[in-house]
Amino acid sequence: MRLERRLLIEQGGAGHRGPALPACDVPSRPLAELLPGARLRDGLAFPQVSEPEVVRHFIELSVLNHHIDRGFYPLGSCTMKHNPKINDELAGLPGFALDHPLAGEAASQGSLRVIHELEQALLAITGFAAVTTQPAAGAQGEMTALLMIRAWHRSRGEGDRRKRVIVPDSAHGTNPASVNLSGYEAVTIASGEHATVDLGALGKALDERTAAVMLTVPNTLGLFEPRIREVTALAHQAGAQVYMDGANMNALVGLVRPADLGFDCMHLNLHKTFSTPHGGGGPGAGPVAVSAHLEPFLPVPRVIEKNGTLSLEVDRPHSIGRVHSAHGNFGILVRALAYILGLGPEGLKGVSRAAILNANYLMRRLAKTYELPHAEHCMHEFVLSGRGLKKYGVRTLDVAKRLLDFGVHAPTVYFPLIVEEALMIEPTETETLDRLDHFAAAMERIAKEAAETPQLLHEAPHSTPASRLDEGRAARELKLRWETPSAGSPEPAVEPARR
Amino acid sequence: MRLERRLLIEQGGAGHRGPALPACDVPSRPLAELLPGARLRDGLAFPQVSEPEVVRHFIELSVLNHHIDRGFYPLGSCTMKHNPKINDELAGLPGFALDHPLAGEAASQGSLRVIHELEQALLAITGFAAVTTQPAAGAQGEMTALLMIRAWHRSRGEGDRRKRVIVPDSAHGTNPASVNLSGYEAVTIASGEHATVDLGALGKALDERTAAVMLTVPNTLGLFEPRIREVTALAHQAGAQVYMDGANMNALVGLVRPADLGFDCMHLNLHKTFSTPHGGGGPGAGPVAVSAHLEPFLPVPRVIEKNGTLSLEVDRPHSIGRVHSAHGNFGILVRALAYILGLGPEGLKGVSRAAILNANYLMRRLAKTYELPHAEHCMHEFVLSGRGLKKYGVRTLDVAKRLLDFGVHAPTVYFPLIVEEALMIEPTETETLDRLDHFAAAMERIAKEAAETPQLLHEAPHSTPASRLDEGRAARELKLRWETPSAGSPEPAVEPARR
Amino acid sequence: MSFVGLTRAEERSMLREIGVGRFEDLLETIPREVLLERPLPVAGPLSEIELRGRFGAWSRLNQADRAVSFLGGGLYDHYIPAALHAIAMRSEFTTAYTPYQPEVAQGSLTAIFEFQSMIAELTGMEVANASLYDGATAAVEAALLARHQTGRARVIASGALHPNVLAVLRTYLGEEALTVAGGLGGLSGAEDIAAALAPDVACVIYAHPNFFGLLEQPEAIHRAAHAAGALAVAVCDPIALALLEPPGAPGADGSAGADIVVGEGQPLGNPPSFGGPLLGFFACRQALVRRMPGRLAAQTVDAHGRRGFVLTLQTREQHIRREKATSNVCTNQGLLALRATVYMGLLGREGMREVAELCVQKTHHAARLAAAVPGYALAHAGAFFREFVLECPVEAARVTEAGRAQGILPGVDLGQFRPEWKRRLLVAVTEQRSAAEITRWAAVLARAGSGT
Amino acid sequence: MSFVGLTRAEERSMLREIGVGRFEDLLETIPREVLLERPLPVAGPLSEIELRGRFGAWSRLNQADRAVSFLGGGLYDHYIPAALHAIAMRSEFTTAYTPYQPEVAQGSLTAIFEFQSMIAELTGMEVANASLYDGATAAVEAALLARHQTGRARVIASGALHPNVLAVLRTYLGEEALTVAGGLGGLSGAEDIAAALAPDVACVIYAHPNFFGLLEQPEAIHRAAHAAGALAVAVCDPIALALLEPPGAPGADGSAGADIVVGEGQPLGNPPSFGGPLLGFFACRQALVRRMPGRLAAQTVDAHGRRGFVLTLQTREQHIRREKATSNVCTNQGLLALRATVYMGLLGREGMREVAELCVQKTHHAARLAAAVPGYALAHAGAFFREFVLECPVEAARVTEAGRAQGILPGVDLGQFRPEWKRRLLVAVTEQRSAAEITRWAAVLARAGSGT
Ligand SMILES: Cc1ncc(COP(=O)(O)O)c(C=O)c1O
Ligand SMILES: Cc1ncc(COP(=O)(O)O)c(C=O)c1O
Repeated sequence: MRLERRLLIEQGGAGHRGPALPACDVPSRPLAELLPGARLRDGLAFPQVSEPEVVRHFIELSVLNHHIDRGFYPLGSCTMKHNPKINDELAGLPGFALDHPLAGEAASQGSLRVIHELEQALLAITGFAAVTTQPAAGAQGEMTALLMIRAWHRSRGEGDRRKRVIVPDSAHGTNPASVNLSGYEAVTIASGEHATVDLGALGKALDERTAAVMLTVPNTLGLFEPRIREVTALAHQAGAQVYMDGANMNALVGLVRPADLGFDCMHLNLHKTFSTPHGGGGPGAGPVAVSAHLEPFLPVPRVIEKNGTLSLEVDRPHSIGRVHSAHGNFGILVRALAYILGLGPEGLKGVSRAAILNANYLMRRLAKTYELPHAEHCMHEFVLSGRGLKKYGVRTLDVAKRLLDFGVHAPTVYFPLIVEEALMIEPTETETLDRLDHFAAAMERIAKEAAETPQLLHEAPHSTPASRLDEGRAARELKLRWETPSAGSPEPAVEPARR
Repeated sequence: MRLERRLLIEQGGAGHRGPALPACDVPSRPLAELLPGARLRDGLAFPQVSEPEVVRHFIELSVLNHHIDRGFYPLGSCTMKHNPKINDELAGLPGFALDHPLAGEAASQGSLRVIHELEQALLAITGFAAVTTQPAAGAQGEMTALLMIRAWHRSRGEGDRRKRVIVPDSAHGTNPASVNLSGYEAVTIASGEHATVDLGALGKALDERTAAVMLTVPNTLGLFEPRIREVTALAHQAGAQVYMDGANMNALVGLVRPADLGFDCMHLNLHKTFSTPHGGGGPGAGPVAVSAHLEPFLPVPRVIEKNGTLSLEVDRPHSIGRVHSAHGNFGILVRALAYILGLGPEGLKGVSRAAILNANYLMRRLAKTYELPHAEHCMHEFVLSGRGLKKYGVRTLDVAKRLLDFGVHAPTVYFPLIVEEALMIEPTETETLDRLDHFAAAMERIAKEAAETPQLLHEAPHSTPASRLDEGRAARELKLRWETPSAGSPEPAVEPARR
Repeated sequence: MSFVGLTRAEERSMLREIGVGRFEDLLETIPREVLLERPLPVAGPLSEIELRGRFGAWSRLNQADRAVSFLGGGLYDHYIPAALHAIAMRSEFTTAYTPYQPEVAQGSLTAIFEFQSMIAELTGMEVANASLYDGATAAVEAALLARHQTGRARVIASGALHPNVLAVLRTYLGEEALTVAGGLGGLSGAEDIAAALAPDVACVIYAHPNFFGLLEQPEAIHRAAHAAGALAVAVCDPIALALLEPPGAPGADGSAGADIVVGEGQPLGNPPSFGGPLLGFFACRQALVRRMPGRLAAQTVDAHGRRGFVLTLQTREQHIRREKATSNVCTNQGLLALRATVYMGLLGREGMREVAELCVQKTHHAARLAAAVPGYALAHAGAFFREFVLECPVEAARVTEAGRAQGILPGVDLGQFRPEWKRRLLVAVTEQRSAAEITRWAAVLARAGSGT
Repeated sequence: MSFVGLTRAEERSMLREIGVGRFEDLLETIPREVLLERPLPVAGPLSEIELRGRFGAWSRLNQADRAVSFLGGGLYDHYIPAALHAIAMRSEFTTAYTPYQPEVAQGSLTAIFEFQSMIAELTGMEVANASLYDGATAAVEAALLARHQTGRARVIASGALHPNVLAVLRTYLGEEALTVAGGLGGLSGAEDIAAALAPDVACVIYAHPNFFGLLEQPEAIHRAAHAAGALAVAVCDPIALALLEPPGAPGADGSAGADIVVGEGQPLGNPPSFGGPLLGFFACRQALVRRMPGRLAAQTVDAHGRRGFVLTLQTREQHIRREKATSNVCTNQGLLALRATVYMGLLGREGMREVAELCVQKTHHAARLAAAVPGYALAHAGAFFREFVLECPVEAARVTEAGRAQGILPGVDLGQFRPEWKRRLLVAVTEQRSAAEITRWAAVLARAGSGT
């Protein structure tokens, strides 16, 4: 075994330990006396490793990751933009980090203020009447909104009848999954050209059983639905609510307010548009903003202000209830508010402007080499098709893997499903022209390699910490936890690093 | 030019900028009016780069470094041990980090308390009567002590006569340099066997012109001078003071108090023995501890306690004066005190115990492959000779470079000067047996490679961020600063990463 | 502030390359009438100096950074090692996305695998996932899994669960599908639960230790649930699990343990942060793995045969399975799971147990002191871990108010959950509380109790 | 706590490998009588929880974290960007040693090269080194270089230098070799300096802005020094240099600029930290490079021809040249130089200038407010940068005391340097101070001045 890349459980051993705990400074009694009748566990097969070695382990792991502070990360639909460190610093202020959600309103005026200010800012940005910051992520926001829509229909006596939610086939997977989770039936409609809504198909699908329509704006091809106001009007005529998946809000902030498009509600991904770090998978936050008619149904508790004092309102008879143990991902809310206030009105507008510019620039350049399924300008992202490379036996997956060799992350691939061999590219506004050009040049070079040396691409990546991983084997063997090694591991073999 | 490894000045350009400053919120006036007669500069050719790109630049740079949190770092004489993060955290507490040295005693009781407590702890550890924490590093500690010794001789009317300081040829370079800086003449004596003091040579060198003798304990071969008390007595008989270079205190802490060996004063390297991080070259701290007779000469100000209140004493007529703008490297003092209190008496003793054990274990194992110049047990470090490899045309430098390929740092090489092709190895107490064995195996494998594939070693390292660098060219060309590039840099060329 | 990477000059040249005259030409598909003309009515821009000023002032409106906390109720003021913070704040962990390209995400993936391994060990289960939003939604996901697995609709939840967990269950499952049984006397009571069980019950959910800090009788509950063909779901505190027999383990009589163990992972190295972000963990038997919600990392090899990790069984997930997915979760609580992994790694076998034991000793010490203060009594008789309910001689709100004035947050006022609990204070004592702090806390009780 | 990597069992097996029976056998060369038997009389061991408690309490004995600072005198409360902290705390920078193996130290070396480049640009000199202990010892090193270069012994230092810099110069150079000239009226006065010049003078050292915050007439001083064959050494504030013509530049009349520019780099992204660690910077003409103290990074190429950096001219340094070295410095202030590099990189061309201009505007605003408070007056008439001396109607100690009670550190009481200055307050106003804070500060002056 090499010294590198050992799991924690394969290191140290009996007698090794990390940081000390204080000695017990209160009169101590036998556990059996304090916990009568409780079964205590025999042992805990946890690692036994010294602090220096634990630190090295995680530092070693860390540098195996690509991340936004290392390079370009054009993962479509994910808005991998710069994460300002000031926001982490502010969320970490002891007054915030140590605040407890059950401390009582008097003890937490500062935290309540942050939530309140953020709510106001999000209302300004979206144009809606009320907002909840409780959902912990976009998917939970969707679910929350659907429950509110259900409650609204019920309040109008239509709850039993309206059981269907229309979702375009180009929607993000969380949309249909949330529909199902909320007890609705998902009705998938085929997208029109370029993932825009097919008004005919929508009209046919809409009826008195329709509870809601979920739309993503800009859509997953990065295009703004030109007839969006017709779409929302059509749905409203049928008595349905219209939900906007706001994960792509980076294209619209400061430019268009979703409420003005006719939507009844939407969720925002603070971990996308508002730059909170993704943390290798989370946490995020998925606030839901709603029109006035949905306000009574918002989750409890609600932060309300009276004479400059903030309190938590729980007695709201129409509320759908709680969706989170506390008040949502508060630390993320702090960051998002800091981001918004840091940028200010002009800065926010600058976000969508540069996001759109960067995307169109890259799109036009790459359209010379890859297939672009449409002629229109895109918004903050665009989707290319890699099918032109199939003739060399090269798939989009190969392109993605080869990109890693150029120090950039791969785009989102094979999504949306409606584009063959899709490469979904979202550069974001914080990238420089240098970075865009470098990425474009890499993509162009890869297209050339596909024709000339396809093998190179099949075997890519070549310079990453791991080469291509066997996903099939992982699923077959399903090794989901480590094995605790038997004592007396052999002396580590010594190998120079590979380059 | 590739996107990677560009200097800051080669990035961005006019129009790019980092974090914003606040708008001026006081009535503003033209500079010419506020600064009459001042010449203002035309321009400042500084980088113009956006925050995201500055962050990426330094993150990219950072991962090119080897560091203690990444792996073994057996740099002899440098005590590269684990640096606990808690110490950084405590030094960064706003109450400490924002404290100002001219705030006044009443505003800084906490900082003065830290200095006072650290002084007490260092006195306990060294056995001396008084200590100053003002010197910013070991070398400044040496200088400070020599100035005190000079002041002492002067106070006895011997200042004019005693102008020489005896330094063994195995001493660290700062010793003779400090001697020279303090206006003394350095008298070098050849070491006896194994860098121990040659009592005969010392006796011959000592006379009424001798101001001091500087000794390193354990010496630079890692050996404890068995006749140390005779040595100090001999010097005292000649009227000289005896100074201990305490950079190697990691071998002695909790085991031996230098004052008990007959020394008059010493410096400590808090950035070695007391685990403060090296910061890529500094800062450190080099407190000087002294016997009672030298106390009057300590630098001002001194921290003194009266009725539980601490103050700064400046009126000390015999003091050599200040050696630092303020109170020395306070942030380092906080860390060292936290380290000492964290470990406590048993923990401190455990440091030297394990440091000695690790060194002897490695030494005995490696003595089978490399030449060990002595038979005795070592203390916290040891020196091997690589001359056995010369027959293959392999030098110690090649061994050092090849080690880098195994993910470990090289030992100190070519020091001490008295051992041919020296490899000075200090594992420290925080390394595990795994790490020692891995290092030993690498050293053994390299010895084998030297015989079999010497070319591999001449060209090493092979897997590091840079291959061997041309130091001669650097010294010839003396490019000590960047060139500001002309506008319009070309589109970066695109290259996959090398591995 | 602006983090935009383009200068005006670059914008112009890019517009030229794109082939449009001005930026607005790119917006041709957006109806004119919805394009905002005026700047958004939000404050700012603020520089970092001003942001620090403003958020600093807000943070000081909270008591948190100058008060000693005896607050619990699911989230606790546990020790967070200094090394954890230094590691977790590294950009490599904070600014990476979900590890979709495993070749450049082995750092995150290995850590997830280690997290799964330690959570599985801690809970006594075979597998654990990569995280869920919080303890409450983890309980929801357990209920949903149980429904799918059993084909039954109703869920029995112990009345001794955290009221907020019950509330979230109610939101997700609906009033009708949720039956609350037992618990109001302090313990869930296996009999009460058995009485509520019926053939339409998918699972029984209980907490151990429960909301009142009391240790339940897990085996009796498991037996009752299993006897009725329902799954047994335990909601557990991860610190307590370092000491207690894990619910996943078979009973002393060899009877089967819990089928699913979920809980709130905040105590594992995460600050309370006003209740979020939190860390839901989810562990279960291997047999249920294909119905598990959330991401799973699995071991495999790379093209060179070296060990590596990937996300697996993605066909359970929404991005593949869409409306047929086991859950709608996508973004999870990755960074908190990373923190928990580092926490468990640093504390290790000995440290975890020591933390748990210190909690027990200190909590019982505090309880003894409190019981000696005139007018105060423990509300329940059972064994408790690091939390207990105190019946106060005055309204609990009076005690918390008195505490705030002394820089002590003396406990959670249970009156906020039920009016009949308004004299009840839920007190948690972690390993961070010194004997001196506990003494000061008892003095607050005395002062509030005597009305001075 | 213990960070030792060995268990008792491993120790035993290692002793066996070494071939001794017990650990004590390894200590055979140490005289028995000096081996300590008893544990050291130091406190501890303390866990991290206890360390946080103890050091937290100590840190709160300082006023620093709850007071608004108008303190200067060489160290200032400047803005430190959040990104700087995140970068500088990375283990890669904090826990690396001096870059002796350049192949695995390109991170540190490149940053040093960038530091040198920006310091050279800022000072208007050709070369700069990698750092020295602080501004005071940087001035010492400049004096020593001048002595070697000129073969002359005496050093003239302006009386308007920081008193502590003067004190350190005195310690290193000796009373005899140091002549203090001019400065007590506020400015150094080129005439006073010219009068003190003589053929044995190696250099003239002056500060710009000087200790009192005043801008000097650098050209006149340079001319006087050069006319006497001495070197001109300027001690400069790096923030001021973003705005002022650097002393290294030729005079308006084409006369030569300073030969050496040194200073305290703390304002470049480092907290005051009770006066340490600090950052001495040292820049000079190319012609002096072989006499420079400290480390130097230089550009070169690696075996593959790629650009890289190494430490160069090490033959100047103590580890090679020993007693003939240009300086005894070894460990320097690397991490602070790294922080300064990140600071200058983040602030950049525009940010540096904006910081300097804000300092000027705010300082002058404060000075105007102060001058309007009855009894207060500016002590000097000249142009000042971000600091000025206020003559108070009462002892300055009264003002600082009044300020502390209001959460304001209103300035440095100059009485600590000279009894005749005991009514003088040295006031610094950085870009961090808001108009509201300055108004509160003026109110403190008013209150202290009127004795209420
Ligand atoms: C378009 C779209 N909708 C919804 C989501 C779900 O958001 P979350 O991952 O925060 O649950 C995403 C995120 O990936 C998305 O891209
Ligand atoms: C033996 C010895 N003496 C003195 C010193 C000088 O200490 P510093 O580098 O802190 O000036 C060192 C450090 O390298 C050393 O190893």
